[in-house]
Amino acid sequence: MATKRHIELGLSDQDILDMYKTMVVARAVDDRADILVRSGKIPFTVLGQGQEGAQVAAAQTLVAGRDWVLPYYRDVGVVLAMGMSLREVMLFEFGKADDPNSGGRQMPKHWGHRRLRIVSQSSPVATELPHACGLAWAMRLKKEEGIVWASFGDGVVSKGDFHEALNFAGIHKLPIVFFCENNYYAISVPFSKQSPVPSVADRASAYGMPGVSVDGNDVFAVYKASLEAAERAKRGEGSTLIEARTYRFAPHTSNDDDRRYRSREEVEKWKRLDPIARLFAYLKEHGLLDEERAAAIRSDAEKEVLEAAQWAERAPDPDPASVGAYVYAQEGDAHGR
Amino acid sequence: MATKRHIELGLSDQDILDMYKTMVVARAVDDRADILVRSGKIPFTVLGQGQEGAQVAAAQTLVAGRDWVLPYYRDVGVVLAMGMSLREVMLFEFGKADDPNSGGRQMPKHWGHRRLRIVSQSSPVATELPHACGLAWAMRLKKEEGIVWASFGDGVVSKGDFHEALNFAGIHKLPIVFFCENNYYAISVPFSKQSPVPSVADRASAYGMPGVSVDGNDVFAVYKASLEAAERAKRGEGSTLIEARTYRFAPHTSNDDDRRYRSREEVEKWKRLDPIARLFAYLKEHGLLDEERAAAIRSDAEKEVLEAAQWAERAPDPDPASVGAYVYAQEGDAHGR
Amino acid sequence: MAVKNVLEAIRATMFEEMERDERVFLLGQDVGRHGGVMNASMGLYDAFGEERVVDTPLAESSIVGIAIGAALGGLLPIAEIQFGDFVLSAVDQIISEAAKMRYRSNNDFHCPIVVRVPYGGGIHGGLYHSQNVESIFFSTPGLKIVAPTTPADVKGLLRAAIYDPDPVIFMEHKLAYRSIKGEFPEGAYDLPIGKADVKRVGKDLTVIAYGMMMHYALGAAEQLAEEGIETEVIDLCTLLPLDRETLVASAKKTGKVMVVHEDNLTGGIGAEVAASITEEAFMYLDAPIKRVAAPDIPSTPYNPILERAMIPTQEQILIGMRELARF
Amino acid sequence: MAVKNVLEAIRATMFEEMERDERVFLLGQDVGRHGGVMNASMGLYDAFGEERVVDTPLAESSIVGIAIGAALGGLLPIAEIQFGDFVLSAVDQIISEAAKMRYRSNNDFHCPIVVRVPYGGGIHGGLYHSQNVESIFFSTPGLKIVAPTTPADVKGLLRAAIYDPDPVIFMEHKLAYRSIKGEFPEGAYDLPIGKADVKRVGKDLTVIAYGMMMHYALGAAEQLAEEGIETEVIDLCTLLPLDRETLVASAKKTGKVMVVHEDNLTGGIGAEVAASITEEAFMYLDAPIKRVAAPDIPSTPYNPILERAMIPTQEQILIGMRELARF
Ligand SMILES: Cc1ncc(C[n+]2csc(CCOP(=O)(O)OP(=O)(O)O)c2C)c(N)n1
Ligand SMILES: Cc1ncc(C[n+]2csc(CCOP(=O)(O)OP(=O)(O)O)c2C)c(N)n1
Ligand SMILES: [Mg+2]
Ligand SMILES: [Mg+2]
Repeated sequence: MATKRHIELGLSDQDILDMYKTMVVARAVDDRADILVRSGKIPFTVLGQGQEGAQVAAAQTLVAGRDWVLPYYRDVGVVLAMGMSLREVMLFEFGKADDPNSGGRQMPKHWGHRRLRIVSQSSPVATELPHACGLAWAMRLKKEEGIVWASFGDGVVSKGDFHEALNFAGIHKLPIVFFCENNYYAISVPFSKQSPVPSVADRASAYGMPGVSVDGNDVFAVYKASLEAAERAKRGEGSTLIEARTYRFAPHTSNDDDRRYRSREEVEKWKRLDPIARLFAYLKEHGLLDEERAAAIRSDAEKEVLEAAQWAERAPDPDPASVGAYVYAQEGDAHGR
Repeated sequence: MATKRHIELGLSDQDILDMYKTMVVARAVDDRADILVRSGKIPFTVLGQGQEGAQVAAAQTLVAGRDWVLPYYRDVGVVLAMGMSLREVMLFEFGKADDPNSGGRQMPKHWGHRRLRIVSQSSPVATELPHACGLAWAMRLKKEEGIVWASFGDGVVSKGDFHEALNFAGIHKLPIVFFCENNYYAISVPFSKQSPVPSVADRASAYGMPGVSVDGNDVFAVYKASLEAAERAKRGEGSTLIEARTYRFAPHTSNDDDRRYRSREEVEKWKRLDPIARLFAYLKEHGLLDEERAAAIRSDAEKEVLEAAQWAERAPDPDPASVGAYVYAQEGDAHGR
Repeated sequence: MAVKNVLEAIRATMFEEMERDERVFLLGQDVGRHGGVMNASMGLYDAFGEERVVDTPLAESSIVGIAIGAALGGLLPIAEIQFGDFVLSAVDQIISEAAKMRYRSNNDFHCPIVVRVPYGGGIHGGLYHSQNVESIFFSTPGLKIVAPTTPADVKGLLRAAIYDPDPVIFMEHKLAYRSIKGEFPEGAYDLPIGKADVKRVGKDLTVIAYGMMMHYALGAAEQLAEEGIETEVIDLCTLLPLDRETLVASAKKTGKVMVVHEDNLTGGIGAEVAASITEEAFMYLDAPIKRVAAPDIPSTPYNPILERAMIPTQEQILIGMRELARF
Repeated sequence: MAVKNVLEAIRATMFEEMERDERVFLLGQDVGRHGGVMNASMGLYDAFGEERVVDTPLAESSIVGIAIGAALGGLLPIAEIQFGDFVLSAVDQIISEAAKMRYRSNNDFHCPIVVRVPYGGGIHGGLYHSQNVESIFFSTPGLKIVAPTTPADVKGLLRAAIYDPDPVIFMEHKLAYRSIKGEFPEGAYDLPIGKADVKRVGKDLTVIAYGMMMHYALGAAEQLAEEGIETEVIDLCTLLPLDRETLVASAKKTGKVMVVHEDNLTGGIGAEVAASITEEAFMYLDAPIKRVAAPDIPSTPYNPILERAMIPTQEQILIGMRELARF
């Protein structure tokens, strides 16, 4: 029987089981969101099924409330791991008043949660990467511990802001982990029309930082690379660019039809590499989980997610009169936190 | 006596002597422009002394009217080599009505000359690099021969547009030579605060193109690299990023005081590497030039430049009523050339 | 004449012109095999191939910059911005480069590009898929901005934009894509850029609008007609250069003017419309020019209740018209 | 009180606040050892070191983006854009990110940055070192734009901008740097963002301006006083949010209003000023609101003759005032 990779990496049995659970819950969230759209209960969502392994493994190296986290719109696994509750996630799906991310103002999954140090994200991509540099600069001047972690897709690598941010991070050896979830498509544009080089990690040398490309559906490979990057950052040795090679099982968003640009064979091929199934096989091999308990984990997850969705559905909508609130600070707003 | 590098490179004695002359004339232009500012005859100029070797050697690989050329504000050597006359250059210095670059509308040395296929340049840097890609695309669709050549400084490498352009050029293997004149400063910002990597050529691998770093004050090294890049482009193998390591002897512009950020020792050190002096030494070694004829070349150049400056000074200013002309096309303007 | 919706009109017009003139080509994100996230380019990739229907990387500044370069090289590029909100990273290329190319080169170079900008709210797009970005470009001479919202106007002005020797921002209201249908003229149908269109003739008041608001204004005008008030509705069609002549003439005729836009009030195009008309027709005005616009909020929120609270409605326009008529 | 010019006032104010509050820091091109191409940060690098006076790479989008991130992290960044013309590549960060941070996060995050933007012509800067970029940002709620042009106003508003919890575009007219001198108040001197300042009281007409044009207007007002006409001159000081109250009050008092800016006419801030006043004071106006502005040309040319032909002069302002007074 193979050596226990999680133990080698310093993860306890409980850790790896918790990671598995989080992946399953993340999957359940997106499966539910998909149903909510199809049943007309919400107008829109973004789905990240297939990328949970990369997300949860990377987040496992972060400390909520200490590290600044800039997740992107597929990162349900990340925000759950950082401590966002299912009710909070579902309030966002329904765009309700108490959604802590945006109070129903943003499209679902444009995360933001100050207490968890999850930085508010917009839709235009790459703009957040210079923010990561600025957050790292603030930590440096304020002599705060911790790192900045920012995730993004393979398309984002083409944007000017990606370049300007990694350039600055490289010059000043900022404590940042740049985490690219390469699912090989930017909507319909294949990686071959997005990138002149075969791997996002090939970009790192231009910024004087290490570039690491890992199997994004292998939680251990992702965790190992993320841990090394985080430690490098904490040692003051600067940023790392990680490419997690993965795939989205679903269309780009609930508005997209991926049959226009992806063969079913390709999708099926990747589904056979489902990170959840792979982790289950490992856990089973090492006697940490069996079909029965896995089924229970799955059904518990579905139950919790459904409960959260039903609760969120009943939650109050924003008051139309609030549409004009928070354009500028009002008396008594906290400042310069 | 050493082998004749110019012959090895396919340059005739006449070619290399002409290149030398062009470098000397370019130097004389900037020396004169400097005097014109100091004597209050013009309000402003940009100086490129020290970079003529890189400029003239690179331009020697281009064909005026066939290749699209996007030179930057220090490239007097380039535009002279491409066929801009001294009078045209001086009309620009004086901002006169007949300046073919801009009719006195742009600051000096923001080149543009359709007949010579020198593309109009703005002040914001890097914006021209996506234009280079578009020009190459047009050549491809129109099945035109030739290449696109774009030059820029080391600071420009930090801009988002640099990244977006080289990324696109790399994906589509466009026939472009990206020529960086690295003089190690962006105004006062030293290369170490501009770039996380020691050479601009280190950026090329991120774009799947060759990166070549050469001694920019060695005309043969620059010519060789430029020729190889141009031929690669013509063979359809795509773009090349060339770094010509050089130095500007003068302050950033006539408004700048470089003593604030550069030691005199450093400037003196580079002046000993003056590309004109080095080429003279070579030509003398091979019996192609002696002090006397070099002095004559220099004084002829100064005479021609002075004549052109005096002529341009007397040339008419733009009619103030013309300030509103050419915001939009007027009847009869050529279109879609 | 065939009936098409606005989206079909855009697609058909691009198709016709790409067939007619091989200098015309399209570039943008997902415009190729996918046919565009708005489906505006469906079928073009198969018809014209990947060199004339170019799937670009995710990089708007270069999308516009490449279009500019291609235009300098003799092509007639159409750059598609996937959502107008994302044109903001291309502002430098549009304002510094495209808008100034002719002027800075003293007419030696010019920049015949079209930048297609899907804009506007009401589609559950939230803050970043709803913005009205026109006012950001409106103060830039050298640019032209058109915003047609009927299939016929789309054809006439998109053709004009493609062959216009200067850069044109072509604004497409996302809500109009499918909701607005009409006759699609065959063949060579051109409309002049820079002319407003009187969509409805009236003597009692003038309403000036563009985009979806123009359609709401037409609807409100019909309602008001039942009350015996005849409204003249002017569709700006071109925002820049602004057709002051048509606007002033109507203002002098009716003496009561309202301008409506979905963009927020402050700094919107309504300000220039109001200021220009007042300058030239002050003595003819019975009332101050009324502006109906979105409140000064950064963009349109996602939640449908908030979205509705943000975007001007036909009802609001009608109320405003009634007030003005009674002034 | 010491007398300083505008540039010295900016430098002294940044110095004072960086000494007072270590959250304040400066970033931009050449702001460090060089002291800035405008010399605005001379001495700061030696006083505060390279971590608080940061020489950035040549990349404006990241300069503003880094400032935004640092603000989210608890600092109070001042981002210097070397020339206002180059802020265009940072428009996305300013409009998509800074302006919307508070709104999109439902008040959970906010973005206290200052973006210093040297702007304006008359310095032989040509097309790309002369632009008036304010109108590009003026239509964006969530932003504040201030444009003080006296040393005292600079101190009061720069301090206010630094500690303002929302993003502030701080416009600095390059021609004012050395040409405008005045008293520099000691110590804690604050001015409220959002208030216009009546720089000269008059009863016959109102002139509203900002930047160098405000100084020309003051000069013209003195000339006109010799003809017995008393002009009220209002310095906007803050462009956004616009202080409509002060403007309307003055308009109601004098009944004749002129607005002046160096920016080109169409889509300039004068349009909103004119539209807003007319809406609220229509019945008090004896004449249409007059706008004096640059012609609609992409930017200011380099040749001094063309440059002079482009930029409004005190003479033009005076002539306009006279016409208006006689109306
Ligand atoms: C600047 C910008 N342009 C366009 C878009 C529209 N858009 C949303 S997601 C997306 C594709 C992103 O692809 P990638 O970065 O690979 O992430 P993925 O969605 O594949 O996870 C695009 C083009 C955007 N959000 N921002
Ligand atoms: C986008 C932009 N930002 C700032 C400037 C102001 N500026 C003009 S030249 C220059 C430095 C350029 O340095 P480099 O690219 O190394 O070229 P060099 O002048 O050294 O030849 C700067 C910052 C500019 N022209 N464009
Ligand atoms: Mg992707
Ligand atoms: Mg340099």
